[in-house]
Amino acid sequence: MYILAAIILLIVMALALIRAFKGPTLYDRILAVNTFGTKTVLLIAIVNFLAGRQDFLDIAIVYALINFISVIGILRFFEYSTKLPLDEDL
Amino acid sequence: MGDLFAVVMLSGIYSLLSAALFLDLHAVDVAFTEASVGAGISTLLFLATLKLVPRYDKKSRYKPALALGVVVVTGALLIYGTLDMPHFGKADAPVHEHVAPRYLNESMDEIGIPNVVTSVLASYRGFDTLGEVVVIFTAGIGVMSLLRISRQAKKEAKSKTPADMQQQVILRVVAKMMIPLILIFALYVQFHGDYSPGGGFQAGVIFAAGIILYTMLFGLSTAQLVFKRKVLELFTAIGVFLYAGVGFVCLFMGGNFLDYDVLRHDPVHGQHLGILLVELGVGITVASVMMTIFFKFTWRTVKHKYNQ
Amino acid sequence: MNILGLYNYWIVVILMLIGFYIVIAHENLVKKLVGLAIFQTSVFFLYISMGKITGATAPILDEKWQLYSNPLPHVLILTAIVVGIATTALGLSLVVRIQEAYGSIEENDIQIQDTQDQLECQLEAYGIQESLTTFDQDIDE
Amino acid sequence: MEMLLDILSWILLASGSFFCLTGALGLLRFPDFFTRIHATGITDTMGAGLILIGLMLQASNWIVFAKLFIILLFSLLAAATACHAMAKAAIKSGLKPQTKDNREIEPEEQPSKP
Repeated sequence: MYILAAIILLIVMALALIRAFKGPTLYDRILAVNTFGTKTVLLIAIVNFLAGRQDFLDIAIVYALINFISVIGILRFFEYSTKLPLDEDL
Repeated sequence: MGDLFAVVMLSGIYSLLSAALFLDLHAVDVAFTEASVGAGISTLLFLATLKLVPRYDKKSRYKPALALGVVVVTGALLIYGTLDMPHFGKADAPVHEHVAPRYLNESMDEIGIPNVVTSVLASYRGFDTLGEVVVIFTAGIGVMSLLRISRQAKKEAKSKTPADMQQQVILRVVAKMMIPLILIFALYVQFHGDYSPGGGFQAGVIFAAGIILYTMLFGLSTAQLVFKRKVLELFTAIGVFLYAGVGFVCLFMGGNFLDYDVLRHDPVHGQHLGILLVELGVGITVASVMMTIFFKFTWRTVKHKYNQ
Repeated sequence: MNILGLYNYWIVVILMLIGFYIVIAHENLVKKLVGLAIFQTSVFFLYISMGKITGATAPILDEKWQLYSNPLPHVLILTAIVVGIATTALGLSLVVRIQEAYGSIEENDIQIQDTQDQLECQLEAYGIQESLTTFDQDIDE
Repeated sequence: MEMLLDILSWILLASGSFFCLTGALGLLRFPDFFTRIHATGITDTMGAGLILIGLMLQASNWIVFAKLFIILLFSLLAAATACHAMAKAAIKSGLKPQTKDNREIEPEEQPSKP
């Protein structure tokens, strides 16, 4: 059962990867990165159970954290570089 | 692909994926590090750089045929070189016969902590790790001196720095709830590194990531009320000092450099204490170097915006 | 003769070559750094895949398990990753400075500007005051 | 009891994977950014939640259970917030949702390309 879930998650990740390559806007790519990240968290949790040792879930937590932070980072750094009227920002 | 943003994002995905692969190859500590460092901090640094450089690259004028040729020839040679290598996953490969059995069989008696990676990192190869910490320290100093900002520019920028992402109210509230959890998790990783994957390197990066999240949402000047530049620079040095200091204390107490056996009456207790202190030193240095680097890059973007 | 058991090395070689190609074929310095990161990761994979033993588990000791993968490559690579990010940060700050000094991060533009400066210096040394407009046109073509 | 837990967790895992798959199909097939974020944002949270609860039922000791719970809490918070932030940033930057009237307008690469 774990294997089935893992395979489906891999398919989902592949689909997200296709979207990340295709774009077309940058936000689509960000969305794909985010989806990919959340699926990786699940995949790691499942792989833990597959491998028979359940004590490596810390990595999944780190993934969830880092994924959130990097999405926020992309938004933060991208947001101001598209809009040009600087008076608004400063 | 001409858009560097897309390039950076895809490389972030690559890091995530490679960390998952490390996990599958039984390298939990490495997966931990790659997840926090490669996917987190390095993506953020690339993005910060992209604010300062043009977003699109120019079409190359060269024909890539020569490069492709060089690459293919190199590849063919490398693949020829692998033909005599031991097979993947074999237990009797030469790599597994020399030092590793000793680490695996005797570290429990000699050092007494279950995570062999931590005991090798901090105790058996402690001198090596000291070198790595010094490398990180040096890189931090390099970035500091390369991206130095004059006091005048800083003062001007400070008065005009916006509170970033002001309009994302929900994000700010949720992040405010999450940042303490991130910091506590970092401390857990730091001090539980003896028993589960983790340790100073990872904890430092996670701690820095929490602070970086705060910086991105609430502005650099707010974050620097707590983490002043001087304090950070001091802590960068304190970490290395703590690490090397433990080594010298061992020397004074009659052992070898970084030989923790002599720190307490019982060698195993001594090892525990030494590893704890050394990992703490690593964590402090890594966290403050990462924060310093990120702050420097962010200062540049603020100044850049101001100059335009 | 079973060479299919070597597939991990081939993956490493392919990744390495992708990184290598990006580094030598692209002119954009940020792309070069991304290529360098890929190259670096391929080396990490080489080490880690060498340390793996089929049927073993991660090197965190536990009574239930007897066979562990080799912890030594893990230690080496763990520190290498953190050092890698430190050097990447240094490289990125160099890129930022180059952008500020030359106004471009394309290798070609930088080289053109450098050659031009050099030539001007040499001409000045020989006492020739000619302008370099013809040279500029050559470069642009 | 064991049997019941197993069956329950299998059902949860299967349905969670199903939701993830539908979300990914939506991500790939839907016409513009806002429909895509709608597809993934909702099913991601649902699928992740179901899969994690399914794993929780299989946890061997309480610390595994607690860690899975933390991941669940975190992904519930973070996924929803990140989706909201993305949609908001996209609207702010001038990306318009595709409607009946402007269906012909293909979403393009950012116009600032030199």
